[in-house]
Amino acid sequence: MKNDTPKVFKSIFALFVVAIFMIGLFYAFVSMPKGWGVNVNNRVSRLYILKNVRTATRLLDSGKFFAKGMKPLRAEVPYKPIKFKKTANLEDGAANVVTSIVVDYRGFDTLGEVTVLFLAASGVMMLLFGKRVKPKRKKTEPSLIMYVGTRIAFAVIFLFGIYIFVHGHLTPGGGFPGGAVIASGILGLFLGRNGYTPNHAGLKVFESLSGIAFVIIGLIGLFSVKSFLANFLPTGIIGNLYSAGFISLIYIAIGMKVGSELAAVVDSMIGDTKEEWS
Amino acid sequence: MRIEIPTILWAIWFIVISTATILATLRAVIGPTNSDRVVGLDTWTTITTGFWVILALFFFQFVLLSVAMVYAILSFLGVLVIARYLERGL
Amino acid sequence: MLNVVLGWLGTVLISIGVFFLFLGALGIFRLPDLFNRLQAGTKATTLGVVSTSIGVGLLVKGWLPFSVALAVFLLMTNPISSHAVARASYRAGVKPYHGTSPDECAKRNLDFSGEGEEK
Amino acid sequence: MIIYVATIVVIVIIITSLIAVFSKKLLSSIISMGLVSLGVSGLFFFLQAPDVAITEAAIGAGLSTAIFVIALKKVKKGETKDEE
Repeated sequence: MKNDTPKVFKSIFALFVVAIFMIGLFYAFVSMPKGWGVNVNNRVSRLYILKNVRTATRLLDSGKFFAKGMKPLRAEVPYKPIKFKKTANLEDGAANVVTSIVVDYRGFDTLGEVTVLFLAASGVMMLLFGKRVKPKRKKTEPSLIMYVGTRIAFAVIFLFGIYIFVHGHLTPGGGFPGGAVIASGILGLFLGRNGYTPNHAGLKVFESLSGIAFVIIGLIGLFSVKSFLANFLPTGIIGNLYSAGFISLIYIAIGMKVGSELAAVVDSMIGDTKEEWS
Repeated sequence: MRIEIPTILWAIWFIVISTATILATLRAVIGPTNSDRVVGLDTWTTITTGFWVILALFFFQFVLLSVAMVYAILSFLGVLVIARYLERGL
Repeated sequence: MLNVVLGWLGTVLISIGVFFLFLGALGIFRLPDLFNRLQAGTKATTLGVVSTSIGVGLLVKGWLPFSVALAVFLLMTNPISSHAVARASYRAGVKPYHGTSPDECAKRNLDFSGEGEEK
Repeated sequence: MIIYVATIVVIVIIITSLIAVFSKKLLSSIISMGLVSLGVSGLFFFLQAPDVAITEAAIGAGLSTAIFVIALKKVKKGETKDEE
């Protein structure tokens, strides 16, 4: 194939495409457009959910709870309408109530989910473990268009995955979809070129470090607030990027862990291995 | 929103896009070869991405645009995987 | 004034986009063979979805950067996937429609393996 | 207005899931399954649960389809006959 275009132009074009994405996504980082604040009153829980068991038992024992339905419990927290980017957080929650429940109130359960995913990934890797061999039949090489296209798309997809799990407490999404999107980008790299291998040591280090970071954040909560995976950071104002305490930290850890695990699964499934025990 | 869009226009958009989705689904179902099914899948996902963008306007929530973005990314990779399988390059 | 102009511009763009999405689906249903269908299903729907997302960006204040990013992503990836499908199905032995003439690919006896790859 | 669109999506889901069960070719089953996943994610989108919609689209439609196709390749490794 004749190649007339100088290499500089290709690089400039790729830089241009990635730059448009960077500008768009970073604009979304710094400014919250209009449609964000619409349903916040429905998406943030108004009631303070009692994390203190002793208070809850006292309320239950005194009979207020059953006598008038939910009313006495509701009366303890004064009702204020929630305004986007103005109201201070009443609780540990985020602008996205699903994230608030999944990571904060039910954080231990999320640790269990991550463990389940880790076990599944190690099961796949154990099943397909073996020595790397050359494939028997000849594989078709992908064309130049796919090679360049997947490499440009990888940058965009990686950026968007990071956007999803960094913004987990503001928009729908979070660690698991973000990690899956990142792993899909790495799958695209596999499709673009035959014989692509990622850095295995890097994947291992990423996965273990992010898993350790999750537990360490929980332990900091245990030693400072007397409860495992309790929030130890200020909660800020609803809707800001630095708002929901430690939720974004945990989501960054989960995103890196899920992404590297799923990438390792894809890698071990796509490579040709030969069993060593047979 | 800057202007109020009349209801009849919403209805026309929804009806036309639903018809398009059904046509693409039929091609994905009855396609004689596997390649035809992949083409049906590709078109289906593209049409549906446009549909979700319009729905983000209908519900007026910015967050739903990012769902459309995820949709576009994942459909692109899915079609690419099946194409690589068809040309025996995987 | 500017708001009204931008709003109607966005509405017209969305209408054009919806129309072209429908045309793409119709082409995919009616055309005779795979390569024709691929052409209808890629060109028309790419124009449709790009026009739709830019129109939505014009209609609401502050949504334009993200919708332009979405449009650029679709403009970039849709041709790649369509190219991959066409190449794969030609290699897998799908014959073009008998009215397609001439079949340049068969005439030139193109070698598909590793065009332009540096080894 | 939205309820009719949701009905159409449900019909599409039912048709494609029937194809996924009863089809003879494995690849067309996988493609139909991807369509089912995308449709279900759209249904979550209608029901105002965008979190679940994103997760369903990312896991079900993207990675799950890819992993099924790769597994199909691994199963049919020895064969050279074209399946068309």
